[in-house]
This record gives sequence, C-alpha cells and structure tokens, in this order.
Amino acid sequence: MGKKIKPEIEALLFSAPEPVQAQRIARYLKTTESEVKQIINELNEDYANEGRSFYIREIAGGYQLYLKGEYGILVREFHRLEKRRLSKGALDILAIIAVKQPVTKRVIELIRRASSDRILHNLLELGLIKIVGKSQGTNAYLYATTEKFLQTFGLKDLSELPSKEELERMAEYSGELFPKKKDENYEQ
Amino acid sequence: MGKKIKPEIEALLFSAPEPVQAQRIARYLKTTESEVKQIINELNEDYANEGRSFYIREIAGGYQLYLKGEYGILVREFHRLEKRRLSKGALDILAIIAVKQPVTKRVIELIRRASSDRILHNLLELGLIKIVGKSQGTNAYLYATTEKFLQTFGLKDLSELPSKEELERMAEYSGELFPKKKDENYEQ
Amino acid sequence: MPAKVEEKRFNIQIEDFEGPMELLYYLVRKEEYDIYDLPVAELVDQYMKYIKMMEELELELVGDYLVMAATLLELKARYLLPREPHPDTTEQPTAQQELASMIIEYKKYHALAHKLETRMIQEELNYQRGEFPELEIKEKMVEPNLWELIKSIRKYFSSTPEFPVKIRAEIDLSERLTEILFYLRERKKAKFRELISQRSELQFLVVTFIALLELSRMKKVRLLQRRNFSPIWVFLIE
Repeated sequence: MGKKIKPEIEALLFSAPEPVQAQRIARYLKTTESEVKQIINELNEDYANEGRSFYIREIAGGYQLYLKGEYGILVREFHRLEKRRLSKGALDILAIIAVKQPVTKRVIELIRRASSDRILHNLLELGLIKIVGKSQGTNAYLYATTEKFLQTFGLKDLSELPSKEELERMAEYSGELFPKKKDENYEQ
Repeated sequence: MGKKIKPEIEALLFSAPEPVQAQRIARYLKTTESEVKQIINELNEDYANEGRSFYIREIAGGYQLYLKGEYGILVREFHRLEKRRLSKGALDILAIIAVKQPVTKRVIELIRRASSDRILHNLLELGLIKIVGKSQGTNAYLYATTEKFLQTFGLKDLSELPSKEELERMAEYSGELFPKKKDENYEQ
Repeated sequence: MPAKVEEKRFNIQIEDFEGPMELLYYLVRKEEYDIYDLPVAELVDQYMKYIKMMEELELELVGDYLVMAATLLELKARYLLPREPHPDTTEQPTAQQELASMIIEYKKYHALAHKLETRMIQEELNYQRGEFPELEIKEKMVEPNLWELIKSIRKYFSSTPEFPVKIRAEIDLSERLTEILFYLRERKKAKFRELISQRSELQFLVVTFIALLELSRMKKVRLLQRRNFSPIWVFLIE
C-alpha cells in the first residue's frame, strides 16, 4: 500500500489548481490524515535528498508544490524575458495606436479610459511602437506602430488590418448561411 | 557547473505553464542545446528511478512537466476536472488547417461544403488556430494551427501528422477509405 | 414542455452529420456504392430525401445542405441529361468523377480528423502541473496574434452588436413546387433561368432546384440540357 499511495499523493498535489487539505486526500485515498501528512514529510525528504528544485509547502490550510525560494529570481527573470506574450491591456493599446496613428497618450487614454504609461513604456521597449514626433499644439509625443509590429502580427502593411466593414461582417459570423446579397466577397 | 544546472533546468520547466524550447533554456543558462537535452534525459532517469509520478515530456516543440498517464483517472476524479471535447465539424476543420496551412476559409469550405465561420471563430477563441496573414490575391485571412493545437493533441510537432502526400496515398487505396463491407465502427 | 423535447431531438440529428459532405459520405457507405462508379442520380436522390426530412424538422443548419443540394442537382443534371457529342476533345471530368473526387478529398481530412479525435481522448488523461503560484501572474497574457489584435480593435472601433444574426429559411418547398407547376401548366416548358429570375437570393435558387428535382422524381416534369453549360429546359409531362 505504502508504495502506491506515495506517488498517488504526489500526483494529486502536482495536478492541483490550489492548495489541497490533507483530510481531503485521506478521504479520497481511503486512509488517515496522519498517514497523508507523514507521506508528505517523506516526499519532502526525498526531494531534499535528490536535490529537487521544489518542495511541498503547507499553505492556506492545505499542501501545495512550490518552487524553492532560491530559484525564484532565476525563474521570474526567465519568464519576464519571455516576450512572446502580451497582456490584454498591451493589445488594446496596440489596437488603438494601429488604427489612430500617429496618436498621443491623451487620446489613447481617452479611448481606453485607463492610464497607459507603464504599457506604452513596455511597448516601446519591445519595439512594437515608436515615437514619431510631437503634436503641434500640446507638444505631447505622437506614437505609431513599427515594422516589428507588422512582423509580429503577420501583416504586410497596415492596410491589411480589418476595415470597418470587415469588422462588422465578422460580428455576424454565425449568420452567414445565406449571404444577404450575392457579392463576390462572400467567403472571401 | 553540472550540479547546479540540473536543478536550474528543472526549476525552469517546473515553473513554466507551457512547453519550453531547449534552445531557450540553453541561451538563458548560457550552455548548449544538446547539454540541455542531455540533462532533461538525466532528470527523466532520476524521476523513473525515484518513482516520481511525473516526467518531462517532449511536446509542441518544447519540454514540459507532465503527470504520468497512469495517474490520469485518479487525478481527474479527485479534482473533478472535465475537458471539453470538440465537435466533429471542428475536428474536420482542424484536420484541413493542419495539413494545408496556411489556408483560407474558402479552401476549407470547398472541402467541407459547409459554412465555417462559427467554428473558425470558436477555434480562434480556444487558441487552437491563429490568423497568420492575408492571402496575396484574394486578401482573405490565412489560418494556421498553434502550439496549443499540438499540445491538445499530444503532438511533438506537425511532422507527426500525415503529410498531404501520405493522405493522397491513403485515398488511392480505395479499400482503406471505402471498405466494401458496412462496418459498425464507422463514427462510433 | 413538448417543444423542449423536440429541440433536443433536433440537436441529436444535427450532431449526427456535421455537414453535407459527411452526410454524402455516410450515404456512400450505407449503400455500399463503388466510389469509382457512383450511381450519381441515385445518390443525389438519397441525399435529397435526407435534407427534405431535415427541412421538415426545420433544422437551422439546413442552409449548408441546401447549397450542397444545388451543387448535387447540377451534377445530377449533367449525369442524366441527354447531351450532344461535344466537338472539342478537351476532356472535362464527368459528373461521376467530379462527385467522386469531392468525396475522396473530404474523406482524406475526415479520416485525419478521426485520428485527431482519438489522440484528443488519449490526451485527456495527461495532466500538466495545476498551478504556478511562483510566477505571480496577475494579468492574463496572450500570444500576440492577429486575432487578439482584431478583438481589441473591435472593442474600441466597432459599434456592431456582438450577438449573431440568424437568418432562417423562409421559402416553403411545397409552395414553390405548386408555383412551378402552375407556371408550367400555362407555358408547357420553361428555361431554368426563367424560374429563378423573380428573386435573386441563393435560397430561392436552391429551393427552386429542389422543387424541380422533386417534380422530376414524381414524373411531372422532364429536365433537359443539350450540353455542359447550355440552358437547362424544364418540360411539363402531361
């Protein structure tokens, strides 16, 4: 029994989307809470002996697999460098700049109704937008998209962004069983 | 060095919510791709020897920690995890995109003879396909599969799927595609 | 509530065939037709029987099946109608070949889809780590692809409502059938083009096509086309 239950407890913790109570594990695996806790201790001993980079942490009334603190900086830096992903907020700002460029921060913030400094800074750093000048009246920076922006989104040029008509057609996606008029654009 | 880099690679994989390419790890830890791959093999040997319930899996062009398949049912029932299945129409469209990518909606609809807007929209939302640009002549969007597609179907890369030529060949053997006898196995 | 029960039943029907090609392929299998020697007329008739049933059930998806019906009827017409020998020798695929290659092309991908489905089911038992507390990700991160960008653009620059527009079949098949019969009783014959000239919607064209097929099956009309792409004539049989 003991041999089988150990990897089972590990499996439950490995796959858990939140901390799991020892009692719940015990009930599910038909054993006692104290045995579960003992096996968790054994697992932690194994991990320490084998030089694993993680451990089982008692937290929020339950148990959860955690990376050891000493690897925190290494890991966070690695994922920060991961530039393949953007936040929704960044995409929103890119969308606004792409359509309205050249555009000032004020206009962006008026459309988005949220402050945009941090994200604009990140987008500049990522090379997805650039400053193309200053607005005449207010002396504020004007932002525009870059070549890298086009590459990132697989566009040949800005004219490939959907037009207003295309945007509207897209909203009707599930109604296109019969095109309203027979036009060549149907099915593109 | 060897002693330090092993738990570091493990830490990076442990903390990554998606497959990580060996090349990226190598660049970050200032080593070679082949060393990273070798250490991943060593880690997997360690896990096997120590009776761990997980392993490092090569998937979607990278590496990721996965629970061993034998614990799947145990874990699913404990966390009451449910995975959504895709409709047959969605699978047909994915099959066409996987083989013919990049491909326009028109080509997909010519093969399926069915309007595909709604399903394409859903597949985009699920992140299983992406728009990779526009076709030169017709200005129609081109669709391709994503990393998440590979992951969802447990594929290392697209080469695991039959090529266009293999499918052609399959179709030539009419016996395989069109067995003379009615068989009950057809689509359940 | 009986209406709800009905709805459920329809859904089951829809799931049985995800599209016209799957239905067509199913019919080939069911009747054990030889793919390289398809009885085109028979297969098309079988198909029509199914979609008539679907239409009676007022299935929403019937639209795609109707468009396919139009294609099939055109193939059937080419297959059946007497044709004068064509002087130029450039070989065009016969209706039979065209139908076969349509089915084979679809079947290739459908077979692959089936493989994908098996893999997906296997994959359901493979789990990754459940949570990543050490990453402290607060914001949802997405892959920067065009679709995500389009969604953002739509959020700020499109006033279109998000809900889908539904368009339902509004032309009644049996009504159209009677109309055609009345029209032919006066004139004895008509070009197909005449019969579809009143309205330009695709749906009208398709329903007219199907009505003609029905009339021909009932031996009330005879269809004739002299050669590919020449006008189709409809004669009343008395």
